[in-house]
Amino acid sequence: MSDTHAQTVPFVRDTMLPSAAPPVRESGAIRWLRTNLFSGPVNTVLTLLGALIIWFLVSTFWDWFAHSVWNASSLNECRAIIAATWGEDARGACFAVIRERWNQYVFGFYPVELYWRPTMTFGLLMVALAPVLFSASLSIRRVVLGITAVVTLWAMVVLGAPAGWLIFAAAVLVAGLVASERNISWMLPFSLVYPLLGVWFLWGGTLWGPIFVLVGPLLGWLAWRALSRVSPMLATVVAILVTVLFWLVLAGDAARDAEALLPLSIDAVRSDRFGGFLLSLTIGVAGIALSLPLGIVLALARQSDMFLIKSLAVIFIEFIRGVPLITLLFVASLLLNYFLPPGTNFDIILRVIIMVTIFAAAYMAEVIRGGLAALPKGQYEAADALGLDYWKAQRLIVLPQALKISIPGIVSTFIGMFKDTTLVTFVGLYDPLKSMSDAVRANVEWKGIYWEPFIFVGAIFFLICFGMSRYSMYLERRLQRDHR
Amino acid sequence: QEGSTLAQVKERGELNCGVNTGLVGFAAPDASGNWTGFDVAFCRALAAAVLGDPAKVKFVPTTGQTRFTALSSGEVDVLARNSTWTYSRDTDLKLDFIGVNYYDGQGFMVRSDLGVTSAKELDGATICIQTGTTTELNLADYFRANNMTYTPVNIDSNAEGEQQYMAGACDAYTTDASGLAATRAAFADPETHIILPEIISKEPLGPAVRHGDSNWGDIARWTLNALIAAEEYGVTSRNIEELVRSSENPEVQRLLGTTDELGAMMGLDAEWARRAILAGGNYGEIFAANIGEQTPIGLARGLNAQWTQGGLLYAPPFR
Amino acid sequence: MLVNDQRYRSLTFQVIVFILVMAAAWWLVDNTIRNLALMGKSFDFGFLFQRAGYDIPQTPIPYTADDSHLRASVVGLLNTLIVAVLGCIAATVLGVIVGVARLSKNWLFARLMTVFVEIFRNMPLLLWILIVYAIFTEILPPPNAFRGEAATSGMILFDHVALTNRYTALPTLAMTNDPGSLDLGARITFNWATIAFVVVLVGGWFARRMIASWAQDVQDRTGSRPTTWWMSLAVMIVPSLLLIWYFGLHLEPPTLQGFNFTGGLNVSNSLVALWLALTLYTAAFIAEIVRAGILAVSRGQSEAAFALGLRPNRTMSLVILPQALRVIIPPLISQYLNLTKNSSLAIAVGYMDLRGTLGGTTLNQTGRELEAIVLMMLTYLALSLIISAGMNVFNARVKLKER
Amino acid sequence: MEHIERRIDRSQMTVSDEVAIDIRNMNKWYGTFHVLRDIDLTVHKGERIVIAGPSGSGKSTLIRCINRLEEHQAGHIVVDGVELTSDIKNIDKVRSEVGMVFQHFNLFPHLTVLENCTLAPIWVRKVPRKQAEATAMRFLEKVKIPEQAGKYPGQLSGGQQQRVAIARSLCMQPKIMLFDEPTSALDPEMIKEVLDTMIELAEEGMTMICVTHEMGFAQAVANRVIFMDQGQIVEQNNPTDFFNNPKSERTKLFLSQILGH
Amino acid sequence: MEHIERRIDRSQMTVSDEVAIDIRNMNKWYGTFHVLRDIDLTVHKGERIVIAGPSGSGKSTLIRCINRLEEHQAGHIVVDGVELTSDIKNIDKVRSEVGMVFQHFNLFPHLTVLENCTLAPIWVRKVPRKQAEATAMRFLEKVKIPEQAGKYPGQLSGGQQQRVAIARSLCMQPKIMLFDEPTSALDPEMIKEVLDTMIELAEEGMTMICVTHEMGFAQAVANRVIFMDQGQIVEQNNPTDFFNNPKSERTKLFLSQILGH
Ligand SMILES: Nc1ncnc2c1ncn2[C@@H]1O[C@H](COP(=O)(O)OP(=O)(O)OP(=O)(O)O)[C@@H](O)[C@H]1O
Ligand SMILES: Nc1ncnc2c1ncn2[C@@H]1O[C@H](COP(=O)(O)OP(=O)(O)OP(=O)(O)O)[C@@H](O)[C@H]1O
Ligand SMILES: [Mg+2]
Ligand SMILES: [Mg+2]
Repeated sequence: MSDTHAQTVPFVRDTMLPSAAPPVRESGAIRWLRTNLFSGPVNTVLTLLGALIIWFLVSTFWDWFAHSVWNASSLNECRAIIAATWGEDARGACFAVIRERWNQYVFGFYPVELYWRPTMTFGLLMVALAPVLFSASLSIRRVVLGITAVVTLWAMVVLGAPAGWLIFAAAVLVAGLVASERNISWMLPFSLVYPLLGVWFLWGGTLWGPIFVLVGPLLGWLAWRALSRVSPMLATVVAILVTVLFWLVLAGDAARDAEALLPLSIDAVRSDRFGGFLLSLTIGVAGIALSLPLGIVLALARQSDMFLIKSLAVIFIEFIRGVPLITLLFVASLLLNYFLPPGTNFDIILRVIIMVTIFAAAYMAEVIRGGLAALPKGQYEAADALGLDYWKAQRLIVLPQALKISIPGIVSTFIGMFKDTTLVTFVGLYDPLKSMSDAVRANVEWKGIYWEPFIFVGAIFFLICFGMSRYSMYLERRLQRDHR
Repeated sequence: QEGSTLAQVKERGELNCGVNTGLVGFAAPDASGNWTGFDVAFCRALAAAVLGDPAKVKFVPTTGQTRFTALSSGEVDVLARNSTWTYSRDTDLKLDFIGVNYYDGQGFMVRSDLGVTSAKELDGATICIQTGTTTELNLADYFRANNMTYTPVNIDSNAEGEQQYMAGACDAYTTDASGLAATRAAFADPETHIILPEIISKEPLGPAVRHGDSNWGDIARWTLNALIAAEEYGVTSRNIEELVRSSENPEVQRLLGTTDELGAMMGLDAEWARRAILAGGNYGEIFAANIGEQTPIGLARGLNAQWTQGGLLYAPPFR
Repeated sequence: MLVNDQRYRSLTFQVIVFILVMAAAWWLVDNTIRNLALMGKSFDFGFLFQRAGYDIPQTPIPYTADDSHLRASVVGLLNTLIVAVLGCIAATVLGVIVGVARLSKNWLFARLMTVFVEIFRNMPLLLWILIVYAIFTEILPPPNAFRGEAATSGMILFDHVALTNRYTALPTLAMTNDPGSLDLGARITFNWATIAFVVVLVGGWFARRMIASWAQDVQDRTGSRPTTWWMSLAVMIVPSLLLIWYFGLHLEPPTLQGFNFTGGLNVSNSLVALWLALTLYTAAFIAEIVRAGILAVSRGQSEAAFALGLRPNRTMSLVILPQALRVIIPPLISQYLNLTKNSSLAIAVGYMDLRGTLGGTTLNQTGRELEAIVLMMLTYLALSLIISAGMNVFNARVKLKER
Repeated sequence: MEHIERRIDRSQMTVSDEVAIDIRNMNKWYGTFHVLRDIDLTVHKGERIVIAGPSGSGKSTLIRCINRLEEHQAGHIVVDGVELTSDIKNIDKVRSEVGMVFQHFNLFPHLTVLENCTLAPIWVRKVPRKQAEATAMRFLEKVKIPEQAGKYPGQLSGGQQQRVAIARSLCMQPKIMLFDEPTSALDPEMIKEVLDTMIELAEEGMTMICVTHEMGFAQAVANRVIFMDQGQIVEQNNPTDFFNNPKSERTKLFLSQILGH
Repeated sequence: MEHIERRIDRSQMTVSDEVAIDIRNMNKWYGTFHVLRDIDLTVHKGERIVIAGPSGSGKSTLIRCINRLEEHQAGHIVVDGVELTSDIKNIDKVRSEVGMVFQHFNLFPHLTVLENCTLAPIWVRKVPRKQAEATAMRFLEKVKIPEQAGKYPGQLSGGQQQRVAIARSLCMQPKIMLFDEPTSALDPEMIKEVLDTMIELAEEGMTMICVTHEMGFAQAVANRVIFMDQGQIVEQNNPTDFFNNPKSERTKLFLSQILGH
C-alpha cells in the first residue's frame, strides 16, 4: 500500500466550462447591498446608525437651507421675508448678507474700482505656477489655464478693468496657453519675475521699485560670474553682499529718481485696505513661496555634518515648532519693533508674512528632512564618485528625490498654513473669518448674523484646501507611476 | 528736530492713528473701508493740523490687547481708542494722555425683563466683559467692595460681547456707558434693555501719545483743545472762514492764527487750528455728528458739555 | 586656501556662520536695549509679583483678584493643561473610532466618516471654535429658561445636569463625613477624600496588573486563561464604593438661585466649546493616522493569523494592533503637541488660558509685553519639549528589529 | 530536479482511504468574475498533491477556499468531516486542523521566532506556555533553525523565514498543510532549504496540498499533480504520467514553457 | 569559469610602465578599529587587478580610499600623479579621472538612463548637452542597451542597471575604473551580461581594479590577483599562480572555500 500513486484517478477535461454568472444573491445590487451595508448584525446596525445621522442632519438643516433668502438689505428684512413666505415660525438662512457684502469678504477694503487688479494678479498666478505645478500633464494644464483665462478675463471685464490692462492680461494668458502647448518651460522667466509683478499689481505704486529690486540680484549675478573662477565661495559671498547692499543703499533712491524721470506707476493701495480672502491668499501664497526654499535650507542644515550649523538649525526648528503660531504673530505685531533699530516701521502684512513663513518653514524642514533621510546613502556616494560637489549633488540628485518623497507632507504643511492665515485676526488684520464678520456685524443691518458668513467662508476654505490635498494625491500617484 | 514724531509724520506724509477695531460711533470702518466716528474725527483733525489734509491718516485697528504696545513701539503716532486715562498707564506704561475727549463711566446694561433695577442686585450674575480693559479691574473692585460675587465671561471684541449678551449668555454687559448706549442703540429692540443707573467708575477717555516727545504731545493736546475751545467760542466749520476775516475776539483771532502765530511755537504754521476745525467741525459738531442725540447712538452731552453749560469741558486759554 | 581644504572648509564655514549669527543676535539685543531705553522701560519680571486685580472665570487653584500676576499665570497654565489633556483624550477616542470606521466594510458608514474627516481637516480650526461656541450660545437656553412654573427647559440626567448657554451645570460631590484637607501651602489644598480615592484607584490599577500577570501565569502553566474581568472590575470598583460609603459621598444637583445655577460645578461653555472644537478637529487628523497605521500592517498578517485559527478580536489585539501602534504613536504625539499649541486659540472664546492671562490681561495691564511674551513662549516651548522627549523615548523603545 | 539532491524515503508516504478534504462542485466568483468553476477534488489522508497552472488560473484561490480565507459561493467543501459554511465554529475547527504557508511568509515581525511559533498554540489550542515552547523548539529543530528562536523575523534570511513559517504552522499540529508557492519569493540558494523541509514533512506522511512551480519537487514527492487553467481542473494524474505523457493541449503547452525555461 | 564563454582578446591588454595609482604605507582606522594596515600597492596603466578576500577584510574600504569616498589617516595615495590630501581641488581632479561602479548600482532613479549618463559630463566636465548625449549613446551602445536610453532605472533589470552604471562611469572618460563587487547583487542570469561588459573594457586596455568573487573573471582577465585579509595584503600574484599555487595558508583556505562552493 506504500505505492505513492495508488489513489490517483487520471482526469482530463476535454471541454472547457464557460464562465457562468454568479447566483442572483451573489451579484448585482443585492449583493452590493448585502456585502456593503448588511453583511452582519454589526454592519446592519452601523448602516442604520449612519442613515440616522444623515436623516438627523438633513432634517435639522434642510428647512433652514430651503428657506434661504438671497435678496434683502438687512437681517430684519430677511426675517420678514421668511416669515411672509414660509410662515411665522419658519427659520431660514439669510444669504443676502453674502450677496450684499461678498466683496468685503473677498477683497476686504480694497478700492472697488481696482478690484480687477487682485483678480488679474491671481489669474496670472496660475500662469506663473503652470511650469512648476502642472508641468507634466498637458491636459491638466489645458484645463487649468483655459478656465483661468476665461474666468480672469470675464471677471476683469465685469469689474471694469481698463482696456490696456485687459489686453495685457489677455496677452499673458494667451502666451501661457501657447507655451503650455509647446514647451511650458518658456514661461519660467515669467514665473521668476511674477513675485515682484504680483506685489506691484496688488500694492501698486511705481514699477521702478520692483525693477530695481530685480536689478540687485542681477548685479550680484554679474559679480558672481566675474569672481566664480577665483573662488566659488568668495563669489557667492560677494554676490550676496552686492545684492543686499544695492537693495539697502541704492535701490530706494534709484527708484525714486527713475520715477521722477519717467513716471511708471499705478494707484497705490495701502496694506490697511487688504482684508478678507485677498489678505488670506496674499499671506498664504507668499508664505508658501517663501517657506519652501527656507525649509529646504533648514532641512539641509539640520542634516549637515557640521555641528554648529546643525545645532543652530535644530534650535531654530524646535523653538519655532514648540510655540503656538499666535504667539509668533504677537511677536510680529508687538515685539518686532523692539528688535529693530529705533524708528524702523515696516508693514504689518509683511511682518505677518515673515512670521508665517518662518513657522511654516520649520515644519517644512522636518517634512523634507524625512525625505532626505529616506534616500539611500548610495545616492550620495554615487554623486561624490562622479565628482559632483555638495551643492550640485543636492540640487541634481538629492533634492529632486527628497522633495518627491515629501510631497504629501509639504502639501499638508501648505494647507495648514493657509488655514492658519485666519489667525491674523488676533493682530488686528481683517481676516475673512472673524474680523471681517465682526466688521459686517458691527453694522446695524447685519447685527446678529452668524451662520451664513461661517458657511460661506468655511466653504471657500474647504474648496481651496480640499483641492490642494487632492492635487497632492494626484501628484504623488503620477510620480509613483513615472520612474517605474 | 530730527527723529521727532512730528518730523517722522511729515516725512511720511501720513499720520498713523490707532483706533478701535470696530465700535460704532467711535471708530468703525464702513463697507468700503472708510473710517468714521468720534475718535476718528480727532485723528483727522490732527492730520489736518499737522499735514494739512484730514485724509492723510492711516487707521491702525488695535485690539484691547495690542493698543498700548502699538503706541509705545512706534507703530502708531497717536492712540485714539477710547482708552481710559489712569495713573499707571500714564506713568508705568510710559504713555502721555493729552487730555480727555470724552468723560465716561462704567455702567451695566441688562434686559428689562430680568427685573433688576440696580447694579447692587447683580450678586451672582454672569457678566460679559472685554479683556484687557480697565473695566475688568473696576468690575472686580466694585463687586468686592459690595461683597458680591459674579462670573465673568471674557470676550475679545465688542461685537462678540453683543452676541453673548443678546443670546443671554450673560445677564449683564458692562463697559463704558457710552459704549453701552452705542450698543443698545444698535439693537433691534432697544426698549427691552436698560442701562442701570450706577456708574461704577470714572472713565476719562482720551487720546494718548508716547512718553518722551513733549512737542508731539503738545500738538495733539492743543489740537484737542482747539476743537473744544472752538465750540466754546462758537467757531464752527461753517462760520470759520467768515470769523477768520471778521472776528473781533482776540482769543478767536489767536486760535485761528490771524494775529499771533501760535502754531510756530509747536513747529506748525499759523493756520493749523483752522484746518483742524475745518476737518470735522468743532467738538460739538463732531459729537453731534457721530454720537449725539440725532444719531442712532443718541448720547446726551451730559458731562461732556462745555463748562459754561454745566459740563466738564474746559479748554485752557490760547495765549 | 583654507576653503579648499576638506578639513578646514567646514570649520571655516562654521566660523563664518557663527560670527554672522552672533552679530545678528548682538544686533537684536542691542536694538532691544536701545529701544527699551528710549521708551524708558526695563526688562524685569518684578511685575509678576504685583497684584493682578482681575478675576478669572475658571480657577483650578484658589485665586482672587488680590493674587499676584504670577498666580494668575499659573492659573492660566493650568487651564491650558486642562483643555489640552481633555482634548487629547477625547480626540484620541474619537479619532480611533473614526479611523477604524473609515476602514469598515460598511459603505455608508465609511463614507460618512470620510466626509467627517475631510470637512474637519480642510477648514480652519478657528472656524470650528467659533461655530461650536456660537452653537452653544445661540441654541442652548439661558439659565432663566429653567426657572419657575413655566420653565421652557428642563435639566437632564435625573435633574442633575443643566445645559445652558453659559455653562454646563454639573452636580457637586458632597460628603457627609468630610475628612478635611491637606494644605500644601500657597493656598493649594487637596481634600483627603480625593487623596484617598487617588490612592485607591492607583492601588486598584496595580492590583489589576497583578491579576493580569497571575492570569498570564496560569495560562502559561495550564494553557487556559482564567476569566479575570470581574476580578479586575472588582478591585477597581469595590474599594471606591467602600470609600464612597465611608465618606458619605453623594451628588448634590445644582439649583437655580438668582441668576445662575449654584451649588454645583459650572463648566463654562468657553471650555466646552474649545474642547469640543479641538477634539473634532484633531480627531480628524488622528483618524487618518490610525487608518494609515492599520493599513500599514499588511493584509498578509491578518490572513496568517486567521489561517492559524486566531479569532478576529485576538488577531486585532495580538497581531495587528502591536504593529500598527508603532506606526501610529509618533504622529499621534505630534498631534497632541499641535492640540496643546492650538489651545492658545482660547482667545477666540475668552477662555482664560496661559495666553489669556499672562499673554493677555497681565500683559495689557502691566504693559510688559516683552517679558510676558518671552515667558509665555518659553512655557509653551517647555511643554512641547517635554511631550516630544516622551515621544523619543517611546520611539527608541518600540523600534522594530531588522537585519 | 535541480534543488533536490538526496534520495527520498518513501516508506512513510502511505495514502490511506480516509478522506481528508472533499470538494464537490465548488464555484466561486469575484464580483461577476468566475474564478473557480465546478471544482471536484477529493484528497485522502497522506496524499501529497501539487497544483500547477498558469498565473491567474485560480490555484491560490482554490487552496485559500480550503481554510476559508476566501468564501465559496456554490458547492461544498468538507474538511476532515467538517463542512465549511458560514458557521464560525466550523471555520475555527477547520482552521486549527489546516496549516498554511504563504508565499511571503507573513511572519509577525513584532514577535520573536519562538513567539511566532507559540502564539497560536497558546491562544487557540490553550496549551501551557512551557509545553508550547517545547513543541515549538522541536519543530524549529526539525526545520534546522533552533538557534534562531530568540531572533526577530526581520533578522533572518528569506529561506530561514519561510522555514519559521512552516514551523509555525506545524506547531498547531495540523492534519493537512497547504502551501501557496512557498519558494517563489526566495533566492535560489534558499529554495533548497525550504524544499528539504517540505520533503521531510512528506516523508513523515503529512497530507499536503502545494501550489508550486518546482517541478522537481512535484516529480519527487507528489502522488498527484493537478493542472488548473481558467479556474478549472484541466488535468490530473500521477507525476510520472503527468510530466511524460500529458493529455490535454494546455498542459502540454504549459509544460513545454515551464520545463524549457 | 561558469559565466565566461567566449575567447578573450588580449591584444590591447598591455601594461605600460606609467604608474596609474601609487599607494604607500597607507593606514586607515574606523574609530579605533584598524581597517587597513600598511597597504603598499602600485598599479600601472593598463593593469587589471582583482582583489579578493573574506568579508570584512577591507577590500571595499581600500578601493573607496582610492577616490576618497573614505579618508585615509596615514601614508600616501597618488592617483595619476595627484596626491590625495584634504585639498578639495585634488580630490575633484582624482574623482573625475576615476570611475566607480558600486555593488548596488546607485543609479539616480529620478533621471532617465540617458540623463544618468550625461549628468556628470554636463555639470562637472561642462560638456555641451548635445555632445554629452552623443558620448552617452556611444557608451550605452557599448554596454548593449542603447534602446533603453529613455527609460528610468526602475524599469530595467538588475543586469541592465549595472551596465548603465558602468556606462555612466565611462561617460566621464575616466582613466581608471574601480568595481566594488559589481555582480554580487545580481541574479545568476544577469551576471554574465555584466561580466561581458567588463571583459570588453579590459580588452580595450582600461586600467581596472575590481573587487569580486567571480574567480572565472579573475582568471580570464586579471593580470594580478590580490588577496586581502584583516586589512592587509596577504598575497599577490598573477592569476595562474595565484589559483594553482597559492603560497599563504589563508589564501589556500579561502580558495578552497570559494571554489568548493
Ligand atoms: N480579491 C480579488 N478580487 C477580484 N479578483 C481577484 C481577487 N483575487 C484574485 N483575483 C483574480 O482571480 C484570478 C485567480 O487568482 P489566483 O490568485 O487564485 O491565481 P493563481 O493561479 O494563484 O495565480 P498566481 O500564479 O499568479 O499566484 C486572477 O485572475 C485574479 O486576478
Ligand atoms: N563606516 C564604517 N564604520 C566603522 N566600521 C566600518 C565602516 N565601514 C566598514 N567598516 C568595517 O571595516 C571592515 C572592512 O570593511 P569592508 O567593507 O572594506 O570589507 P570588505 O572586504 O569589502 O567586505 P565585504 O566582502 O563584506 O564587502 C569591516 O569589519 C567593517 O565592519
Ligand atoms: Mg497565487
Ligand atoms: Mg565590500
